[in-house]
Amino acid sequence: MKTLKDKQTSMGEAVRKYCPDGSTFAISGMGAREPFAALFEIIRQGKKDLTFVSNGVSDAGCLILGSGCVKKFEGGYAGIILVGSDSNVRRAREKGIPIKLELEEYTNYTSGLRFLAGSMKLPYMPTKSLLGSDIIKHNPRIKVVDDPYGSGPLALVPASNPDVSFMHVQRADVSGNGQIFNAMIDDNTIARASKHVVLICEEIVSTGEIRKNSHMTAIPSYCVDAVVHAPFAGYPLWCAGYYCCDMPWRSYYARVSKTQEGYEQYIKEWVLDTISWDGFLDKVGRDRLERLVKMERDNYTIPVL
Amino acid sequence: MKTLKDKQTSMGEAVRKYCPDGSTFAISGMGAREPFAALFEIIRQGKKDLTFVSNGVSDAGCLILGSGCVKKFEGGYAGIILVGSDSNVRRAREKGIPIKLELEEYTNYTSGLRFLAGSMKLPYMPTKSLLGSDIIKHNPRIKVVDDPYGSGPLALVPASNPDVSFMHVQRADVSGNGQIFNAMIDDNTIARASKHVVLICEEIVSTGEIRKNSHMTAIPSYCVDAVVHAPFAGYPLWCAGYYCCDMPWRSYYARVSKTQEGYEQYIKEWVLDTISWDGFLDKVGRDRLERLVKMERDNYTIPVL
Amino acid sequence: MLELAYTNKELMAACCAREIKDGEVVIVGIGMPMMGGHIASRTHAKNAIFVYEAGGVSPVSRRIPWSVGDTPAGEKATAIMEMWRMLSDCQAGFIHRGCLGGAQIDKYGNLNTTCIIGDQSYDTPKVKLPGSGGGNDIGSSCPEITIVMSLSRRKFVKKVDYITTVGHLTGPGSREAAGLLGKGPTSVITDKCIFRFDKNTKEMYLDALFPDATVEEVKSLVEWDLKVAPQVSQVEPPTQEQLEIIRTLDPKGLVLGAKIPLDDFEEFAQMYESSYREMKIYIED
Amino acid sequence: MLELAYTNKELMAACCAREIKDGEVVIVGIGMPMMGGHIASRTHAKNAIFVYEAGGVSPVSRRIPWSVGDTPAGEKATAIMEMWRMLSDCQAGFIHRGCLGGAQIDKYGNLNTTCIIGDQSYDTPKVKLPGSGGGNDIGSSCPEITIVMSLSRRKFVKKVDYITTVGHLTGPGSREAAGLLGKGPTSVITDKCIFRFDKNTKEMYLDALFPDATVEEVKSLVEWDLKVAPQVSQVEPPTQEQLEIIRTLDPKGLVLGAKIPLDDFEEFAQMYESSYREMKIYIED
Repeated sequence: MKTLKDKQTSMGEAVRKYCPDGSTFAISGMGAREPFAALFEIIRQGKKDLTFVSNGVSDAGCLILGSGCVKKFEGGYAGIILVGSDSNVRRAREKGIPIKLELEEYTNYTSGLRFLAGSMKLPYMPTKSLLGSDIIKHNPRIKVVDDPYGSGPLALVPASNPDVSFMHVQRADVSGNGQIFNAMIDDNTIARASKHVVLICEEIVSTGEIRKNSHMTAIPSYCVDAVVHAPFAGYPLWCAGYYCCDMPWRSYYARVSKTQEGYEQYIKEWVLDTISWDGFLDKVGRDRLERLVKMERDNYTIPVL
Repeated sequence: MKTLKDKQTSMGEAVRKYCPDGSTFAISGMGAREPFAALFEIIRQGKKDLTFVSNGVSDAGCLILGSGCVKKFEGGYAGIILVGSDSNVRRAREKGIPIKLELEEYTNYTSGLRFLAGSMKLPYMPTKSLLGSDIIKHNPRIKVVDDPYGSGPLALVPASNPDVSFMHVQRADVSGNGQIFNAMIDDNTIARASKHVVLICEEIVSTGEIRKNSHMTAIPSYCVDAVVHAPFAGYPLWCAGYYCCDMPWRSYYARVSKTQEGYEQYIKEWVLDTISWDGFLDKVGRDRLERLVKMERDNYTIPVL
Repeated sequence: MLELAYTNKELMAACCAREIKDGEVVIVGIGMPMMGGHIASRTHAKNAIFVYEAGGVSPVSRRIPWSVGDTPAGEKATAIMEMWRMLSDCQAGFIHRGCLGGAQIDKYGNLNTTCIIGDQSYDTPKVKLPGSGGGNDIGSSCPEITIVMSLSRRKFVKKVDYITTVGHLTGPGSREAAGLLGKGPTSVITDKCIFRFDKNTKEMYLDALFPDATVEEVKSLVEWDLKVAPQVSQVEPPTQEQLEIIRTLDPKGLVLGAKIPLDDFEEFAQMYESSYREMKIYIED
Repeated sequence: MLELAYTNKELMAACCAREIKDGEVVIVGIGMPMMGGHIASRTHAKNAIFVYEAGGVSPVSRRIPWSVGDTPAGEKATAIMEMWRMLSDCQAGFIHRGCLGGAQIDKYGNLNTTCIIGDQSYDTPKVKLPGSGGGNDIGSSCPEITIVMSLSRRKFVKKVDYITTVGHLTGPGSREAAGLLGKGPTSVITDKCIFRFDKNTKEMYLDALFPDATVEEVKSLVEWDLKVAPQVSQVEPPTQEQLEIIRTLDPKGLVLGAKIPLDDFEEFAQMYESSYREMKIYIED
């Protein structure tokens, strides 16, 4: 049962407990609220043979896809949005460096439908997307069937129920009621589809604070196993209301990761040697982070009624 | 296209335009936000051969089911919650008074799934509910099939796409962005499943006011055809943040409607002779309504963040 | 026999509360189950989460809900969602326990809330009932199901006229064969006794008696040949605390099913307003 | 030839904007389509509704979104929903127009954003591309599809290596036979010209030229034998207003695809902060 009052733990402990080698995992966000803090920890703990299921992923997703921790990606999109195409995934796919990445491709929508089916404990979800495309030809798990109600062909996509998902939200209480501001992506649904949920929040608030606007709770505590308070967990991407993305950092990472050596050097310098997420943030520089906070708070308006 | 700026109209006009004889319609709410104002107008206009699709309905739903306007009910529940079982539906079903009511029975969940399928333009939704029950035996539109992914039997429920739905919300702008406080029922989904949506609101607010909390918008304007500003449209049931339910009125109605004569007298006195919704409210008494407003506002806390 | 300082309806609500374990997520319907939930949440199950099918999770209100979709069923909730999503959360197994009622029940706990057919037909029934509501859905998928209904020979029948909510269907293995995810009902709380289901035969048996009830009386109120536990225990009376909660929340007994006419608006308004005042003691945060 | 006071990328954005009609609901992706939407929403299509697949409807921000899921793509939106819901709204037909890009396109408007296979294989491609994203979904279901991509012989090919997003597939009737709900692409905006699709043959043809482009040049940049309209019209240059909007929103040309290194944090912060100030003029409410 997932209703125990205080579920707070450390990221190290959460990753150790809920993401053993061979796990299937998912993450929150897309271009925002991607949980770098969790993925850094996965790399630090040297996880192996993971399967990563997603809809679309940007920087954080691409970072982990090139790490060698992940053997297979099931999803709709992986690229460093706006900054440039991702070199990690290209290397892993085109050259098998550092390991050959298996792919099971869907689209952003049909990836969401897989989580929707999973969240409802259904085996599949039907759709009118995908039909006629080569996505179906290269993915034997998508079935095209005749609609028994007579609407013609339907594509069926299989449910996804990840072993664990790392969900990054703005606010949560200690029992794991998580509130998301701004774009939801598929996060209400992914959390429900996952066997275990590690909820990562920028801020811990009281349950009374959560109750002030029940409609903002994307993830109810009964889905959540662990709560990790990790400010800036989505840096260098956005976290609405908390910080702006750091474009120069994204540019820097995109440039150095163009080669495997550059990527490995980045991982050594910024992930392994910093020891912890806080160590990484210290090294990035607290002034820089505070500037991003100001840039976001000067602009984003916290939702009110 | 449904994006024109100002979609305000009167209830009379909306019902005339979007609910001709023979239409299939749905409503918002369940024990709260049931749009009496729209159903009174349907009765006043003497509509015929309507099909009513719903999940579960309480007082307002039962009122229209006994009116003779509706020939068929597709749904999961119809009863005057807490006050007593509904006599209208009993008469229509047991004795064919005033007309024989056809039934196509589902459950609250699987009715919601029908709207979910409709909202996605899919022909059906699968479920693990219903299996083994007599609901399936008496409803030939529910198909039991073998899951092609191997999970065993699945019940499929057919999509519902009502011709029109009457959706009662707390606040809306003139283009039809509707915000709901408190229980959502299936209203985000029903609006999307409907070919036309008549949005009925307690209060018209500016679009700027809507933007202050985007997360509260259950029904986006691109689903909406007409906006009707009708305060107390859900009386005598609840409308969270606006008024408390009027239990003595519900009791009174439940008692008089025990006989067909009593029901008809109620319709004559309170629906037909009052001419308009405002006429009905005047006759109920504005002091009484204001007391219900106070009872609600003293207790319900408007959601904030 | 001692004079009872409580009604059997009140004991029934207390029994319903006792079925609920601390930490569980429980979906409660209107009336008796809702009262059971409110008692439990204020006594031994403060960490239980109560959800309503219309979409409210763990609401805190100065008023007891009268329906699953009204304001108090969502007020100050920790989360609000659509009904299909809540019942999907049920299908997915997040909701540990459901509390259901019914008009007819058989020895396997199959429930009828659709129609009493009698010697007529489904199309022209003797009595049309409100229908499944969320009953079938909750009964199909929740791991634990508590059934709550008053005991009478008219209700506890050999064969229900219509299976709205599947119990143990036709006995061992039949639910699984039908493809259902939940395990079926675990107990039946009545105003005379508590029934449970045999692990092997899946058949309902008498497990515990209310202080004023006897085995013979219960057997006479059940249409089939009722099985009885080797040791029938006696149900503990409600505690003072449980009674206080019931009477504060529902001074007129409306929620527990007393059909008191409530026609006077002023009386209603004052009753509700005074319940707000008394309820204040239970509000957290 | 007159010296152009604008770049072809800017004209491309203006053309993209012109495709959008007032009152439409338009789903826009990153980069050029997003800029087209921003221009349209501030000029001739003030009543159009712009939505982003990550869930924001009609946001109003002092910053242009850089991705579909970032803060500006949801800020002060009229509604926020999950991505599957937004793309369901697309499948259901509520979104009239989608704007898509691609790495390869054929004469039927089929798009490849998955991989360049070359003489290798899907499993070991020459170039791995990011994948469908929402492209396949939008292309499958939206009634009107505008494709936006720069013109080159490498991109406008006889046969795409992989059909990620179905255009007119293999010609008349083939989309319908596949079971798709939308009607397929209607136009292709490039940095040299505009293509449209023949109603009968569903084949792409040259419809209008940019001021500095010729029919021969365009034909040389297309791998197949390109059809040309009987009367090829000339594309109007961007208006002063359109240019002002583009340059205010995207002073460094990042959104239009200029790959300017943006490595200096202070420069970035100041650029963004100054764009907030200038953007203020566009904020309503």
